[in-house]
Amino acid sequence: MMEWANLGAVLAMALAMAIMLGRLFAGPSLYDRVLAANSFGTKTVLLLLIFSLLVGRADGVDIALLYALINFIATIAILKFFRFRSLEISLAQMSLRRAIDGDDD
Amino acid sequence: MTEFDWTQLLDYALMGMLLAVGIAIVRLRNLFAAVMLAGVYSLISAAWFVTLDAVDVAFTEAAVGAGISTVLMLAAMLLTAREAEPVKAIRHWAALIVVSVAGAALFYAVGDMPVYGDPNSPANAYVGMDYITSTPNDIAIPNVVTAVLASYRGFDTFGEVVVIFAAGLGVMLLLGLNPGKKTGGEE
Amino acid sequence: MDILLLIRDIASIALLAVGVLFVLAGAIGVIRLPDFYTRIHAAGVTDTLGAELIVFALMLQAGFTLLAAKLLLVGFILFLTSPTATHAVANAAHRAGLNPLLSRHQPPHPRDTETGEKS
Amino acid sequence: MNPHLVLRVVSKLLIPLIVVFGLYVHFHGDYSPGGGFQAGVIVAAAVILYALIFGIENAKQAVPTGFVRFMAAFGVLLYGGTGVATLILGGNFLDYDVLHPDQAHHTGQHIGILLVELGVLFTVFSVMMAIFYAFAGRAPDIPEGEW
Repeated sequence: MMEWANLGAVLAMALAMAIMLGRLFAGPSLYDRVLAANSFGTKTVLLLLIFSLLVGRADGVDIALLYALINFIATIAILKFFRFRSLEISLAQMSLRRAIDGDDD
Repeated sequence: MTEFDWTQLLDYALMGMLLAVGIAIVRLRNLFAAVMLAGVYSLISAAWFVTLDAVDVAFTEAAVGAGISTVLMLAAMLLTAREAEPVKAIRHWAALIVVSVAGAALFYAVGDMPVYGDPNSPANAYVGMDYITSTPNDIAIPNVVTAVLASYRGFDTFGEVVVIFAAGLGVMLLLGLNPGKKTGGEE
Repeated sequence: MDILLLIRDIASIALLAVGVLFVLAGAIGVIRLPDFYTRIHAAGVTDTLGAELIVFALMLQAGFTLLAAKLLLVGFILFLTSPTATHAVANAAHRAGLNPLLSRHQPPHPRDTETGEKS
Repeated sequence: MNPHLVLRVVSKLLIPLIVVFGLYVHFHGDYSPGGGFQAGVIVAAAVILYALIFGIENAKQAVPTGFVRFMAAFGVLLYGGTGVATLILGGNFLDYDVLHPDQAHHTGQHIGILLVELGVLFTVFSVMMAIFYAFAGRAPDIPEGEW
């Protein structure tokens, strides 16, 4: 009985991942994509957890733990590096503007 | 052994998602989204490696593919364009022909592949089985992958470390570790 | 003893079912809702709650083992990172000037009311 | 007020956790998946998270570039040095059994694998940090309010 419940949960997670993938492809703005990617990572973590208990191999939990950490770092990196480019400012323009403004923080 | 193994449904789902993500990466023009999808691709393939019981590979894929390489590619993209250049249609057709021929050859070869997990396949039968049987006596650690990497194939791993070091050395020599300090005043 | 095991199984299945329901509802919300700020409601809130419920269900299955401790750690990390990442995405979108989809009353965007150093 | 207060607090909690997890992956590599390579990447990811949130200049104070340069070479040296040590002790190159007299439990193998993987960890960590510094350090650091 427990196995069937876990199996159903694993397949439901796969379904949720597929739905997230739809938003990841469609997402009009990049922030929709970031949101979908982050949520996708959370669902992958859950899938790995349930799967490793389903088949009784504890190694999957270590990988899920790593995912939960790595996913956060990747999300922060995308946000940080995207904001810079979202204003259509090139690198040279930005350094020029900062030189004119003289704000050096 | 006639009962249907329901967990293979998960394998099919993951492989289908891999295919969809691969096609989407090719179709996308926005490089930020492409890098993000490459990270998602690594995530799915690592999950798939877990279902195939290749946990060490999954660990590396998760740490390197989904984490570090995404960050490093984004950091490198700060210095380049954010949109891909459109490619001429004729080059698409040439690529399609090459890919079709290579894919047909691979499909032809699939017939000769051993069944997944077959203990009598050449990869598993001789040296692989030897490692598995002799690791508890020779090395006495439970993780065979670590035993093979660090002890049996220590030379190979040494070579890999030197390759990584050479790659880092190349980056350090070409770009420098403190680029802001030297060029900051000139710009 | 068997009764206890049965109760544990039933509790685990119930938690798992509720968690999966939350996660699926969030997924459907992300694909169906009209704009970014409503989607982030669907994804951020349900992900955290659903994930915690599923982790607790799995901890019930694992019993008092090292596995349960690792699951607790995963739950703790998800509990920290999931809302934080959602907050960061929403914050970044807001600062980038992504406007929410409003019906009639369109208040000025907060960035326009700031001291106009961004012209 | 700092625009990234939540991020700062949470990542201050997370960064030590990531480093400890990386060390767990390294020292538990004999028993569970993982090893020096993965551990190096994970520890580098922790420092990169610090650099993303607190700025690259602060990260360069925590992990100086000289340290990165030294550790990249030191890892290779540690790996090769383990091999030379086994040569001097009378075994083959990278034959760890001679490192410890306890032949019955293969303690020498344990020590050798840990040392060798430690070399891998140092090299991988420093090379990842070097690549990150080289690429992300070239663009002007994105100020607090801009992202």
